[in-house]
Amino acid sequence: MKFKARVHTSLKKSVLDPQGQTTLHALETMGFKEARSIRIGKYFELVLEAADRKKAEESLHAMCDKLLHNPVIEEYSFEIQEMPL
Amino acid sequence: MKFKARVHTSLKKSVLDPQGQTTLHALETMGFKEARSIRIGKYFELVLEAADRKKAEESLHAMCDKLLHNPVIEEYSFEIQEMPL
Amino acid sequence: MKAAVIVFPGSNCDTDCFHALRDVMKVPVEFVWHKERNFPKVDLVVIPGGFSYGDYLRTGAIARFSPVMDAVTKHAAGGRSVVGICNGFQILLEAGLLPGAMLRNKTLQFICKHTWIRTEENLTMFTGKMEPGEVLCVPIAHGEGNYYCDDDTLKSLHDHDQVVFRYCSETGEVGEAFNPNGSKDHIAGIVNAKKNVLGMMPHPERASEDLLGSSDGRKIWESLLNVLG
Amino acid sequence: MPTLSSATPITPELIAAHGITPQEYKHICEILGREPNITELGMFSVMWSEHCSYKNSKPILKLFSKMNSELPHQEHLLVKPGQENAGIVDIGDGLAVCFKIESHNHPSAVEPFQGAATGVGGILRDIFTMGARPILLMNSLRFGDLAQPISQHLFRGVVAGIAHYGNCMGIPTIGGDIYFDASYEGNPLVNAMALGIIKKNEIVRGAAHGIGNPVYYVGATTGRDGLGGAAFASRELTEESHEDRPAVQVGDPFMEKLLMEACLELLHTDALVGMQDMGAAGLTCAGCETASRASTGVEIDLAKVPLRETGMIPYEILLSESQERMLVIVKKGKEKEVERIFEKWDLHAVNIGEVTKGDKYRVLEAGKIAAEIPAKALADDGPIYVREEQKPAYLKDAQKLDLGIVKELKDFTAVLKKILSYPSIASKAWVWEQYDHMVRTDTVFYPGHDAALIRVKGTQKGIAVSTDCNSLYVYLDPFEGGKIAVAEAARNVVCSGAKPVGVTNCLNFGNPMKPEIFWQFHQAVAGMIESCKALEVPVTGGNVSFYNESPQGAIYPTPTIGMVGLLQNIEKRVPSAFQNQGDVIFLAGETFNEIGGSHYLMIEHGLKKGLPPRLDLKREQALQQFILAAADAKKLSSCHDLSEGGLALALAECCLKSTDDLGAEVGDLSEVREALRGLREDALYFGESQSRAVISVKLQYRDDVRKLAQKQGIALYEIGTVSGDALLMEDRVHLPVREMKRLFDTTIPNMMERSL
Ligand SMILES: Nc1ncnc2c1ncn2[C@@H]1O[C@H](COP(=O)(O)OP(=O)(O)O)[C@@H](O)[C@H]1O
Ligand SMILES: [Mg+2]
Repeated sequence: MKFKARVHTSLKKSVLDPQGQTTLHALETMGFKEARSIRIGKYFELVLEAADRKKAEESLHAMCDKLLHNPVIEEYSFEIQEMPL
Repeated sequence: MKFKARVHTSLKKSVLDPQGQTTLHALETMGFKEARSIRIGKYFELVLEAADRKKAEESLHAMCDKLLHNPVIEEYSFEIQEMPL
Repeated sequence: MKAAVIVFPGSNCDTDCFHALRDVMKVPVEFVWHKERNFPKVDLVVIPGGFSYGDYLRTGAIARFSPVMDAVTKHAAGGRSVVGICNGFQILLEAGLLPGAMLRNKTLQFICKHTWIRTEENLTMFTGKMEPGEVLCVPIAHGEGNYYCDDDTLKSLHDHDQVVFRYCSETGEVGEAFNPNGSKDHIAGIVNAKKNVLGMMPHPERASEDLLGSSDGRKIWESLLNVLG
Repeated sequence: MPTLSSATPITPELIAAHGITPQEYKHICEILGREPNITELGMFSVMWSEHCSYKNSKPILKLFSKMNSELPHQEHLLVKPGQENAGIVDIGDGLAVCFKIESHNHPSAVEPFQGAATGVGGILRDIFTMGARPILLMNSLRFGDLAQPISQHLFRGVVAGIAHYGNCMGIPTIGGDIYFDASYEGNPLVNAMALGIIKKNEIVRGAAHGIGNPVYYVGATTGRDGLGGAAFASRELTEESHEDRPAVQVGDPFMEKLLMEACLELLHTDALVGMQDMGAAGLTCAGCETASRASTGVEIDLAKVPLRETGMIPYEILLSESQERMLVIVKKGKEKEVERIFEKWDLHAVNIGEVTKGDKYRVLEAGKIAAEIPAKALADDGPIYVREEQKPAYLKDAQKLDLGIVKELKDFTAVLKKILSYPSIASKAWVWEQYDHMVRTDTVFYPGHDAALIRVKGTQKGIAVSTDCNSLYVYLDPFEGGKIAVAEAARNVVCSGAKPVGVTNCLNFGNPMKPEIFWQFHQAVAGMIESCKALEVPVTGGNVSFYNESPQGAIYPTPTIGMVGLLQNIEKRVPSAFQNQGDVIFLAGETFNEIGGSHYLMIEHGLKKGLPPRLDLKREQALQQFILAAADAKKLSSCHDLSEGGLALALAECCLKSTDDLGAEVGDLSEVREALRGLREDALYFGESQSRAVISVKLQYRDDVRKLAQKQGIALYEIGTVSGDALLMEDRVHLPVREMKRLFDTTIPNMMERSL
C-alpha cells in the first residue's frame, strides 16, 4: 500500500529562531501589524510504501529520528494518509 | 481574536527539488527502501490577531502573496484555527 | 560615470564593489543606505552580494521591500543601468526586475571558487568590451545560485538575447561538468528585456585586480565606462 | 538541573552541584561577609569555573607572560595576554592586528552545526569588542577516523556551521588545519581563530570607567540558552552530556553582522567608553569584568533586560549564554547618539544600568537587590590551583621504536600514493570551497598554501596566518611536540615571506585533575615557550580547553598554534607551489634518521610510536632567517616547508598545487644521502626531520641563493629541476601530476559523498 505523509519539523520552543524573528520583523515593517509570532520549520511531503498503516508510521518515526529532524534542537510531527491506488 | 495558522510552502511540481532528491537518496542508502518520493518545503507557525476568521484569512493570503512564498517556484496552503483566550 | 552601491543590512560585498569602482576603476561612487527613498542621480546602481537579512526566509526576499528598492526600480525604468551581483541578483529576481528565481545549489552546499563563464551576448552595455564567446575567469560564492525559470521564460530569454553569461570550461565548452550549481541551461547571468539591468552570480569585483588571481571582471566595469563615460 | 527559584535554600548538595568545593564556598562567604543567595552562588560557579577563571591553568599560563617580558621589542605588544578579550600587536603605519583563537569543542560534539557556528560568532565578538574590524577567520579541527559515520556527521556539520556563520558575516575563512585521528573519537576539536585590524589609537577597552556613565545592553534577547555552558565546557563528555542538550545555543549571524557594524560605527563617535561581549557566563561575566578592569562598580536592573522567554528568574538571566549580545558603556549625555546608531541598524539598545562608585557588581530585580558581589573578587580572585604532575607511564613504551623491525619497502611510488590519499593529508578543498574565502577582496593566498595571506588595503603590507599542531608529536613527547608546533607554524608563515609577529594558542587537553594530563600540559607549554623565545614571537593570548575526554580516554594533547606574520611588502610574497618549468629545486636543511611519530610510520606500518623528530632551534632560526632574506631579495619562485610525509610529499604538493600541473625531476639525492651516514631510504624520502624546506629558484638566482644559505650556515642541496608533468625521484618514485591530483583531490569528497 502507498501512503502519503506530511511531516513537520520545527524548532523546540526554547530554541532561538532567528529566521522566524527576522521574518516577523519584516512583516511588521511591511505593515502586517497583526502578526504576533512566527516560527519557521520544514515541511516534507513523503510518499512511502508499507504493508499497513502501523508499519508506515513506524517507518516514518524511524526516518524522522535518523535523518529528517535534528533531535537536539527540533521536534517533529506527521500526518499520514493512505493513497488511492 | 487570536488565530493560529499553519502555512506550508512547497516547490511547484514542475520545479526540481535538489534537497528532496538528496534526502530521498540518503534515506535509500540508510536502508529506507520504502520511501518513494520526497518534496521539501517550509512550514510556518504563525499567530495573528484579527477581527474574525475571514479577516485572518485575508491577511494570511496577503502575507503569503507578498512575502512568505515566491510564486515563480512555490505554492502555498494554510490551515487556520481560532486560539482559546 | 557615477555609481552608487546599495547597502542592505547583511550586505557584505558592498565595500568590495566600492573598492573595485573607486580605487581600481577610478569611478566616483557612493554608498546608499537601504532606508533611503531617493539617491542622487547616478549612471550605475550596484546591488552587491552578501546575506541581506541573513538570507532568512529566501535569499533576497526581505531586502526587496526596502524603501530604496522603489528608487532602484525608477532608476531602471529610466533606462539607467543596474548590476546585481550574487545576493544582488537574487534581490532583483525577488523584486521582479529580472525573470526567474533561485534554488539551492544542486550540491546543497555553499560553493566558493573560481569559475569560467562564457560571454553569450556582447551587445549590452555590460559586455561591450568582450569578444563574442569570450571566456572569463570570475569567482562565485553562494549557496543558492541554481537559477530557475520555466521553459517559456527560458525561450524568451534566448529569443531576446538576454542570457549574458553561462558557466563553461576554461576553453569555453558549456556542459553539466562545468556548471557548479545546477542552474537552468547553465545560466550565470541575465539581463532584462531592455538590457539595462544585469544580474549575475559570479563576482566581478573579486576579479578586478591581478593580485587577487584574476582581473577578468574588470571587463564589465570597462564596458560600462565605455558606454557611460 | 532541578528547578530553581530565587528562594531555593543553599545546601551542601546544591553547592556541590555547582562544582564549588567546600573550601571555595568558605572563601565566597568570606568575600561576601555572609552566605550567598542562589543567584550569587550561580554567578560564582560560572566565574570560578575552569573556563572563565583558568583556575587550573593560570600558574602555567603565567610562563607565557614571563617569556613575553624577556623578549626584545616589547613595545610592539599593545595588549597582552589576560588583559582584554584579545591581544593586539603593532604592525606599523599606525595600524595593529588583534587576534585570538578559541575552542568550541564540547558544544560541537553535541550539535556540530550550531556548536561550530556559535564558536565562530564568539571569537568574532572578541575581536570587534576591541574596536577592531575582523578581516579573516581560520579554524583548526580534529575528528575521529573519517571512515566512521559519526566522524563524517561531525565533520559535515562543523564545516557547514563555520561556513554558515563566517560567510554570512562577510569575513573570509582563509585557512586552518584538519586532522583525523582515533584519539578524537567522541571528542572533536573545533578551534576558531579570528584576526581584526585596528588603528592603534582606536583600541577599545572592556572597562566600565566613569561613575554615572550608562550601561547599555545591545543585541539579541536573553533566553535560557546555554544555561551553565561555561560549566558545561569544564566537564568531561559522558553519556549524560546528551542530557545537557537543551543548553544548545543557536547562532544568528545576521544579528551579529548588525551588531558588528553598529559597534564599529560607534567608534567614530565620542560616546563610547567601553565594550564587552557577553559570551561564556553572559551578563555575569560582562558586568563584573568591565567593573573589575576599571576598578569601579556596575549596577544593572534585570527588569530592563530584554527576555525571550517568560518566567525567567535572575539566576537564569545572569547565567544565560544567549549569543549575539554586547554590553556597551557610554558617556553620560551621549545616550541619544548611541541609540541613533543602534536604531539605524535595527538593533534594540537598552539602558540597563550605570557605572557606580565602589567596587560592587550590584544586580537589581525591579528595584530589589538580587545579587551584590565585589566585582574584582568575582572576576579575578577565583581560586588558583597548582595541580599535581606526573610523567605518564604510556610514554616509555610509546617512545620505544626499534628501527630494526621497520621494514624498508621497495615501492615508494605506492607509499606516496597511500600518503596522498590519507584524509589528514589529502586536499581539504571540500572544506574550504564551502567557506567564502574571498569576500573583502583581500585574500592573496587562498587556503591550500603553507600560510594564508591577506593584503592590507591602503598599505603595501600583507598578513600571513597559519594554524598548526601535530598532536601525535605532542602525545609522544609533549615538550618537543610543543616546541615543534610553534616552530612549524612560524615556518609556514615564513615560507610565504612573512615575519612572525605574534602567537595565539588554544590548549586542548584532557582532565587536568589527572597528574599525567597536567604533566603533558605543563611540558607542552614549556616547549612552546622555548620556541617562542628563540624565534622572538610573543604570545598575545589564547584559550584553554580541558576535559577533552571521551569514555575511550583523553584526546592527544593538542596545543593549537595560531601564528600571525607580517609581510612589509606584499610584492615580496612567496607561493608554496612550483611556478616555472626549468627552475632549480633545492632542499634546505638537514635530514636525519627520523621516522618516529611520522605519518609514514603510521600510514604504512600502522605504528604511532617512537620519538618525534628533534627540533634544534638554532637551525630553525637560521632556516627562517635564510628564507626571509631570500624572499626579501626576491630570489625565490616558491618555498614550501617539509612536514608530514617528508620530502616526497613536499615535492608532490609543490607539483600538484601548481597551476599548470608542473612536474619535477629529482634525479639525484646522493648529496643528501651522504651527508648523514647510515641514513635510511625511508627517512630520506618520508621522514619528518625539522627545519627543512623545498625551494625553487630561477636558474640565474642559483648562486645568490647559495650565498644567502651559506651566510646563515644552512645546508642547501640542489636536488633537481621543475620539469615535465610528473614527479620523478631517482628511480624510486614516478607519478604523473594528474594522477597525484586525482588521489589528493578525490579522497575526502569520495568519503563524504557516502553520507548526508
Ligand atoms: N593558552 C593561553 N595563552 C595565553 N593567554 C591565554 C591562554 N588562554 C587564555 N588566555 C588569555 O586569558 C584571557 C581570558 O581568556 P578568555 O576567558 O578565553 O576570554 P573570553 O572571556 O573573551 O572568552 C584572554 O586575554 C586570553 O588571551
Ligand atoms: Mg570575550
